[in-house]
Amino acid sequence: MRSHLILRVVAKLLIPFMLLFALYVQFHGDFGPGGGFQAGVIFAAAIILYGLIYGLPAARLMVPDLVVESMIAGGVLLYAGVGLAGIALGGNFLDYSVLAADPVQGQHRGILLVEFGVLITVAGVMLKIFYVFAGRGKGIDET
Amino acid sequence: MSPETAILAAMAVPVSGAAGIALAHRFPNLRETITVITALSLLACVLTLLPLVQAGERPEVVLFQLMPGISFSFRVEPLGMLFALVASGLWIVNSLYSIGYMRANDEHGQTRFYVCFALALAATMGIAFSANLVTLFLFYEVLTLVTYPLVTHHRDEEARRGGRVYMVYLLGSSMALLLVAVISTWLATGSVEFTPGGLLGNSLSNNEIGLLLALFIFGIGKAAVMPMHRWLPAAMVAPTPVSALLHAVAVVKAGVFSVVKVIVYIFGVDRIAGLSSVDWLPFITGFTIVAASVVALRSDNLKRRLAYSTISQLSYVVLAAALLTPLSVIGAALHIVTHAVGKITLFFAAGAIYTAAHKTNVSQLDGIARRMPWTMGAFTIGALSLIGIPPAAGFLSKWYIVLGAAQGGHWTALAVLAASTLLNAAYFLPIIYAAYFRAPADPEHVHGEAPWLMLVAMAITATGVVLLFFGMEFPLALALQLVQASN
Amino acid sequence: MRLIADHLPILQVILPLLAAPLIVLLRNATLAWLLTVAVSWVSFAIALTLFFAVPDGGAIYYEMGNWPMPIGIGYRIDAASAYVLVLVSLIAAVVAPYARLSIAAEVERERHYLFYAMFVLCVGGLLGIAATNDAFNLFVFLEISSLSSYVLIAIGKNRRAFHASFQYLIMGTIGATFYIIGVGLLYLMTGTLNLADMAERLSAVEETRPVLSALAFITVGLSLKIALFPLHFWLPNAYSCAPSTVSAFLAGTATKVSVYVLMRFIFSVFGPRLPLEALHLFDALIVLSIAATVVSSLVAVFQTDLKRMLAYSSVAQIGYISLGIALNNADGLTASVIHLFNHGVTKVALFMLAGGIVLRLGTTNFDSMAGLSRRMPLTTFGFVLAGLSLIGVPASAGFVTKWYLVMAALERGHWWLAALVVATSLISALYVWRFVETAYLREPVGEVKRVEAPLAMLIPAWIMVIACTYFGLETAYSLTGAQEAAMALMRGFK
Amino acid sequence: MTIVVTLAITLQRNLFAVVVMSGIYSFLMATALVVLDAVDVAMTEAAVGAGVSTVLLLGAIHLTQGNETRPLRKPLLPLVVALGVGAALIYGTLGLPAFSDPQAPIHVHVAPHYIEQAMAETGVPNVVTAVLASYRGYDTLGETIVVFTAGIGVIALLRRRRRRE
Amino acid sequence: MTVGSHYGYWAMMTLMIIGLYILIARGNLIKKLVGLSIFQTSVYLLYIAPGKLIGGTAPIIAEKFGIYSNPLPHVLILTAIVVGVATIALGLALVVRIYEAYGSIEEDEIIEKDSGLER
Repeated sequence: MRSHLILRVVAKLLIPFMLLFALYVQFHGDFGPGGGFQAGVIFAAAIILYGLIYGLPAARLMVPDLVVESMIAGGVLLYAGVGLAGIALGGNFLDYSVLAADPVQGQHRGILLVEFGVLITVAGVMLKIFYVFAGRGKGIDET
Repeated sequence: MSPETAILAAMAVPVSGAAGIALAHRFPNLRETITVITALSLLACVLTLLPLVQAGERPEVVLFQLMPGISFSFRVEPLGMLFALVASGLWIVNSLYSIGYMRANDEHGQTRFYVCFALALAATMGIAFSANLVTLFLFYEVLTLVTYPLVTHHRDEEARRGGRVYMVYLLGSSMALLLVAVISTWLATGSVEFTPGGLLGNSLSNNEIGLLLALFIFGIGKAAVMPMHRWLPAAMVAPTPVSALLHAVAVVKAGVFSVVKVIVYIFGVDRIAGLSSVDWLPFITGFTIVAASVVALRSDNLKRRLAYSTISQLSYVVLAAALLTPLSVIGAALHIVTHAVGKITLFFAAGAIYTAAHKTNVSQLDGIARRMPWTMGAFTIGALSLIGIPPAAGFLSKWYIVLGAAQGGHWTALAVLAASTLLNAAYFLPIIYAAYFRAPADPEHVHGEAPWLMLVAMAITATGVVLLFFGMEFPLALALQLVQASN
Repeated sequence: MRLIADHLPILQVILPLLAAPLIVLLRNATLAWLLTVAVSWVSFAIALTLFFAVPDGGAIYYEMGNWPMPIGIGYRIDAASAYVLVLVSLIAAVVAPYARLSIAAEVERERHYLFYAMFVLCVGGLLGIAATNDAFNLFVFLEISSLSSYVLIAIGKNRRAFHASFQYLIMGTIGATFYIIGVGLLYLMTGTLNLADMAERLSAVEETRPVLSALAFITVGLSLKIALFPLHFWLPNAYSCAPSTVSAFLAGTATKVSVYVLMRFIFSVFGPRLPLEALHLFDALIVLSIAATVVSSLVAVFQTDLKRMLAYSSVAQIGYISLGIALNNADGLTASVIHLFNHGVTKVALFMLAGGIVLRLGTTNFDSMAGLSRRMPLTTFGFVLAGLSLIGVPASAGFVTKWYLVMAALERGHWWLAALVVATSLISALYVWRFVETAYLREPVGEVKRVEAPLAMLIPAWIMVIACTYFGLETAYSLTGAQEAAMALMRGFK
Repeated sequence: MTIVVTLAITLQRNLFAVVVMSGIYSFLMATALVVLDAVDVAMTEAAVGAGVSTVLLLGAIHLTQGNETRPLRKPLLPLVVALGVGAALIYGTLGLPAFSDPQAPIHVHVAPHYIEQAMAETGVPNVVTAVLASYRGYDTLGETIVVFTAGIGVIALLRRRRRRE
Repeated sequence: MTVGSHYGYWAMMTLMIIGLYILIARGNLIKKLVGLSIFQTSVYLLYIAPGKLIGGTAPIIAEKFGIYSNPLPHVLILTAIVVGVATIALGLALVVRIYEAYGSIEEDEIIEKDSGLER
């Protein structure tokens, strides 16, 4: 796909907006449809598009495998961490109300955090699967 | 030593002995010494319990809960005492004999042999002293398992086949029938303890009792009541000391012992005496006695002949117990002892002949007494005891059984006893005749007596046969207690 | 900050799950292994604490995020769930130390740390299933454990494992979906997902049709997971091709937990609602169980590979468990609950020892194991002891099960059933004896030298072997626990 | 219409076409979900069904082969099984409360609490998000872990050795 | 898709039957997975459809609406979808491995090859 100039330009223009949209879906999830999972998928989609057009190595350069795998683990840790924080602050597991002085505020905060955790993991997994599948055919070694 | 410790020691000693034997596997002499010492100390343990039992006490140990309501426990009562004495006493002799035999025929895997032997004794003690059916069942199976390596000692195809039959009959019968019988007893009475006078009481109807009895009799395959007898000839592939152990000391005796114990302490002689549903037992045992004797008569292989003779003799015990009269029960208990001593002598002789002359068949024994006078002497005494001719102990036990039969008016039983006595004579006397009065078939085949250890063993048991005849009081005393316990 | 003890229920589940991402971050096999061992031991300790903390007749509750139960998701740990927690975490705690060498031999190096990640995930998932009180949450954790076990099976070098795992994935997913359909129907009838709440409201529902078909779907779905005959065909492939550690762990836990779920639904959730005798569910179950035990035992006798033989025997033993359920009386249920434990311990021991054989001989083919007793005496002897427990001879764990099964059958008046149970146990004696003869009574091929399995593998395996005998003699904990569990199941959520 | 597509999927033997059609199928499903007010679900279904799984399937096909080479198996038994399951389900659903019956248990028992209290308790107007992340947040944690498991699983299965053997 | 009393279920039933049929009847592993996903998707309707209240709107609280459809099924199905796709991904990874090991993704051929190397 080296030659398709238009594609490359369009992509360059498009991808930032996709990432932005991902964040929108993530944070607007409280008020409209959407949430961490969808956001994660869109986020990954952006990178995958980049990879499709500029080739896998480029994508790997942008988001290296190590980062991706850390994302996969990090998201879960973030989510569970919020839960444990609930315990640490004297509530039950996943009790957001104790995260802030005002319970509702705490809930809001907790929800944002966990949704973000979901985003990270989902995006990471999607990317990783893309890398692996795409890398498989060409026999690119993994780290 | 307190009775409790003595009871536990009766099992702990052989086990630790086995461990010692296993550790000493590099040094044969040390190993054999350990064996003998273990045997002696085991007898010591048993003897410490004897006076208590004679005094009418019933020392017991309760270890832990096998299942809710069922404990892993032991209680020493006269019958068990008798059995334990026979087994532990004969084990000493048998180990002397085995040492001679195994060395003379330099068998492989001797360590395994002695270890399993010791373990088998431990299991036997467990059976003898067990206080309830489940404990008994447990050790019964353990005995089967630890004797399996002995039966398949030679590791060849024949041994494998023999081992299979052995397992199928013993494990199969016990797992399929005995287990069900035990559980039914538990469901019927809410207990499995051996109770003087019988556990069942009136908890079961006539027919149910008959069914349960059948489950027990055929479930206890070690008693070799036909058709559960096939394993015994099959197990003849084992080395002769093992056969001696199986037939005289541990296995088959454990079988008949369990039968008698079940009849006395679970059913209760008086409870089932005269019940229509138990009539079949004397007949099937009687049939076993006669049929087995006939087979013995027609088999030329010496060990095989002895095996079938054992089958018929075992049914003597079961029959005696089944007659359900005090005297016959006494007879049963005594016959366990006398047959043990007599039969072990015979097997010792057979083994000696095999070791010295490498002869296995009856037809080869012409004139052998000239070369092996001691062996044949012992053989003769043993044979007399089995036929039941004074001054051999067998006569007395048989006598009590006959009295019991007469007391109960079981004329068929009497007829069976008479017939089988003739048959016994018919298959033993020719051997003795040939051995003493025929000319050797092969004069050039020169061989001497068996190794001295084996001769010593034989001498001991043979004299034992005679001594028992004169010194019958003390086993009699125990047996009497048994009868008093039962009513 | 409240007492940490209050949070044990959640820690029980979340600690293994948290270990997984940490392992992924560590990217180092040894550290991963250490973490796995640590986590599994800790969760075993927690499980024991809970087991003894459960008030008799009651339960320990834990509400996620402090949301009251039907609104939020909650854990409810009664005698039954605690029993399963102990079983799973015990087996995990024994298998984890064992895993290292076995995995080193059977899995490629750069996959090792991923293996441990999957292992802890599987443990966490199974624990979550046992602890939860929410039908849908149960499904989620079921999937966690299932997905990880698919990977665990296929992570080895054996190419048959890939297809076996795929089969398992298909069957497992169908099973899970069936379960979800059943739960959906129940949800539509009750409006709640909380098991206790569901059971309560079900008894108020008069319309039976959806409830009946829900029962059908849940039973079939779980039977797929349990590998209940005739839905078992994925199991032998999966267990015989997977790395030995995996076979050992799954054989002891995965199917067992699904059985627990089935019991939970049949007795606790539906129990109060439907006169279950009316459904002929139990009659069908009896038939299937008998078929399972007889057929698979016979198949096992003719296997030429040891692990495959063990796998088929698992199917047969599952037949005993379901039979206990089908007898539908206290003793029967006790029999199946205790068999969860007994068979779990026994099979784990056997598969662990088989793993040692794989390590040394490279195969578990019967021909190559001739005279094994000279090469690996300890392994062989341990195998025989555990095998006796499989047969159910006295003084072995299996005997206790057999006793209760026969008793339950006799109480129901099914003489023929009792006879069948003992008969099938004799068939199992056949295949165990096949091993005995091969290992002890046949001459080894090639030169004979001692190649005993390494201690790191022998010791855990032998711990289980000894457990087989111990729990056959001293049944204070295992049996009493099982009886309480059975009562808890029958009592339901009251 | 959805059904037509699925039938087409059954008959089609070119896997590429099958995948494309399953994508279409997901879109249709998504629209159906929108009709049923399940906007979040619709969005996810579109993203996942039409997006992710399509990509995955295409990737897999690209790594393996494009056509069903084998003839069909004997269709009778599967048909019987499938129909049997369907019948069981129909039997069950017949007894369910009528569609959109406000008195149905699901509308009266737990859900009302969410709709009425969510705003007050969590300050999040999108009830689905509130339930997803807070009331049933533990499920979502589980869900995340499932995704995690799948990701790590794929790595574990498909990762290559650094050095070729 | 018509929205009537039980039609939602009927449609779902048909989908489910087809999905299950593909799943069992086809030997091609990828096709099996497609069938699997259809089978799972069909279940979503069982949850979602009854959640709908006619005249209700998506459960997003706002002043101008009174009636909202039931949010709980939506949440459950969100989770179910994710779990589903996770399963598919894993299945595909397995398919790739199988193809590399056997050079085929047809179940029958794979079984033949295995039994081929059966001792």
